[in-house]
Amino acid sequence: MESTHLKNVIEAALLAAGRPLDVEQLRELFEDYERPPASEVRVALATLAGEYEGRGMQLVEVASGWRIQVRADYSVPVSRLWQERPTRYSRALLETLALIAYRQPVTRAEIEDVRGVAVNPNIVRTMSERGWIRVVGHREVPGRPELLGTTREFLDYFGLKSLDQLPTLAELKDMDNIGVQLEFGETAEVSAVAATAVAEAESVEPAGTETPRLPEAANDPDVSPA
Amino acid sequence: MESTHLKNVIEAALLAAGRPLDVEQLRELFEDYERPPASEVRVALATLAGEYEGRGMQLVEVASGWRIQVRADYSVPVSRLWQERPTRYSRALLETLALIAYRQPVTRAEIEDVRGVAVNPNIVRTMSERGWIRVVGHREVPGRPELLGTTREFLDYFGLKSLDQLPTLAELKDMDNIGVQLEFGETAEVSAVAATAVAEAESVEPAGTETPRLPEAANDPDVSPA
Amino acid sequence: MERNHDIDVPGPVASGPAPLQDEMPFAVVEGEPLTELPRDLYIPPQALEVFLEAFEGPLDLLLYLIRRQNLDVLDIPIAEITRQYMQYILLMNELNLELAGEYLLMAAMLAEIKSRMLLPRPQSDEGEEEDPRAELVRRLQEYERYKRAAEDVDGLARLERDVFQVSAEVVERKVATILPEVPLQEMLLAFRDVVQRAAMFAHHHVQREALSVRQRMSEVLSALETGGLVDFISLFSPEEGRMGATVTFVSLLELMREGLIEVVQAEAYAPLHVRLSPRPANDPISAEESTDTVS
Repeated sequence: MESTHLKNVIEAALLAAGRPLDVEQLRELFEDYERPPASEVRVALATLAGEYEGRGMQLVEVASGWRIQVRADYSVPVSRLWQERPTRYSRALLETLALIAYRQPVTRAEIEDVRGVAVNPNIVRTMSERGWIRVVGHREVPGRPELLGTTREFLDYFGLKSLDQLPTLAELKDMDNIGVQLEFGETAEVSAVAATAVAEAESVEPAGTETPRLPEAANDPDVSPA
Repeated sequence: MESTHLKNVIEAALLAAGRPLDVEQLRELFEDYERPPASEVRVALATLAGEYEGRGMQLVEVASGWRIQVRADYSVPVSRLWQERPTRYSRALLETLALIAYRQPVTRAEIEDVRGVAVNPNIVRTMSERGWIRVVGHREVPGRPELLGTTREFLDYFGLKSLDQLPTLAELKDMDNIGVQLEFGETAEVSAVAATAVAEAESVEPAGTETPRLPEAANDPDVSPA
Repeated sequence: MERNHDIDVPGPVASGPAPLQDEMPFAVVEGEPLTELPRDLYIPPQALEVFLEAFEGPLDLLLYLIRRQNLDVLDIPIAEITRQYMQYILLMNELNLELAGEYLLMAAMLAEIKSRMLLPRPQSDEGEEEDPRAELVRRLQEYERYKRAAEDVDGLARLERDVFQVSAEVVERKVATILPEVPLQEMLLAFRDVVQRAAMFAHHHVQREALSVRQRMSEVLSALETGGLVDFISLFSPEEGRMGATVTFVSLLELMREGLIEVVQAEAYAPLHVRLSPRPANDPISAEESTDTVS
């Protein structure tokens, strides 16, 4: 396929769709006989992303595919297009969402344990309606409570490709070891700058073992079945 | 105002707005102190329009202002974004198609004799539009009814080289589960490496992957009528 | 990490020179911290309600009290914190604010920890003393990390606030439909079923031998559809070999038998020609058309 044609079709489709499209969806824009291989589509996407440098928009990859969006540099003037202020979410909602995102799959009771207050049903409903969370199963204990998890739309909305990209969750400190840790930390800090760099590089893992990945969310569009 | 900045803000706003914006609305994206004169906005619009030449989108002026839209050249592939999921063909269609394949050239009346119900004209039209059947002649009886037959596209679609490759009715009758039988036929014959190679080479037909291969016996021209 | 142990630095929120373990003033009037609600002063309950609604629960309130004084979560002065916490609870009670049960539960828990702190600590199996505050500290830390995670999530560039999805108009939208797929097997099953239903098994039309002949019949009819004479020989393809020729021949015989075609010869030994059968004269439509085709 002629590369300009492919690039233009992809550009046109991403603009027309108004939602992210993955490589497979982009390939399906073509008839069987002219359908480009996924590798060509990826090259075209990379070319497009490069061409958008220094322009008003940018091409980014999020959980459910590629999306053209307003370049962050221009979001202030662009936001003047709308009268309403963007929705602000309450701390209660954000805390509940954070718990679901970092500890999924998680029950309401587990969220209540951490937050020390009952989960507000309206908050859960709001997040479900926005498509950010959903029931991913039931815990097999009496009452079979629902297990909540985040969705692909959640990742898309917050501009993430996968849960790995969530900000790092703070570490817990042990009371008994705190003194040791502090001393150790202070001497070690000076010794190895490299160690810090490594730690930072590794800190993309949000919560280590506590955060099971949702199969959908972790799903790399590149490896989706052809 | 720096012209690239102005151009990028306009581009970002037109893409984000989802509706046409006029020069005045574009000027209002800027704070008072930096608001560009209308003439500068127009120059920026003209520059943008020029930059979109040969791309997937275009900038056009409509009644209520300027709009970025998908270039008409790409509306066919882009329209596939909204294409309807296919519904399955009815049992009646499949039966009619099968009867035409096995008993061609055949009139509607003859199909009706076997099926016991009138042939739905929509079914015949659907199959004609798909290029699977066509009128091959007329039976010279009063009314000159059309004689229907299958086409080369029909054979191509089902991955057949000729109608001989269809199992006979006797074979069909013996099969409680055609799928199993056909698979048996295939594995039995895939003794030779060459046979596999041929099968793979032939599987380029659209339906090839899903179409079970037929027993080799049906392929053998020597078994054909003398 | 630093904020946990440099307790001497006053917190950013702390107003006035409140010494470390002093009770929390709920207001500062002319530089004097007020720790008790003046009896004669009316505070609209809504004001306190707003203040309390700023807390996401007892853990949040406790954390606020601790952080406000730059105390180490790992070494909470439990007696003091309990006292401050209780002041808020009493204040809320006094104002007849509806108090969530969780706040009272926490008050009870704090009181219990406080009393256990006064008693000799029980030895665990390993012979270590267990700090009665351990569970509370764990919960406070656990809550705090998600409280911060919530702030981090809120800080992400998100759609509708920081990020705008773009779209362009599609002026000429064409609705394309994907055609349904038909597996061959499905068609074969359909055929078997319809024939079984019609009990037509013995019929000669559906024998295997007929199939290639039937296909060829369709092809021959198509070749003749222009209506003129077609050279008999041209209907045969030498590359098909003897089998092909046989099939074509049988199909021609079958078509003649069905009255669909006729074979004509101008004179003896002249080349054979094939054409579609002339329409029956008694058919009005064909009679009309036949003038065009018969030449």
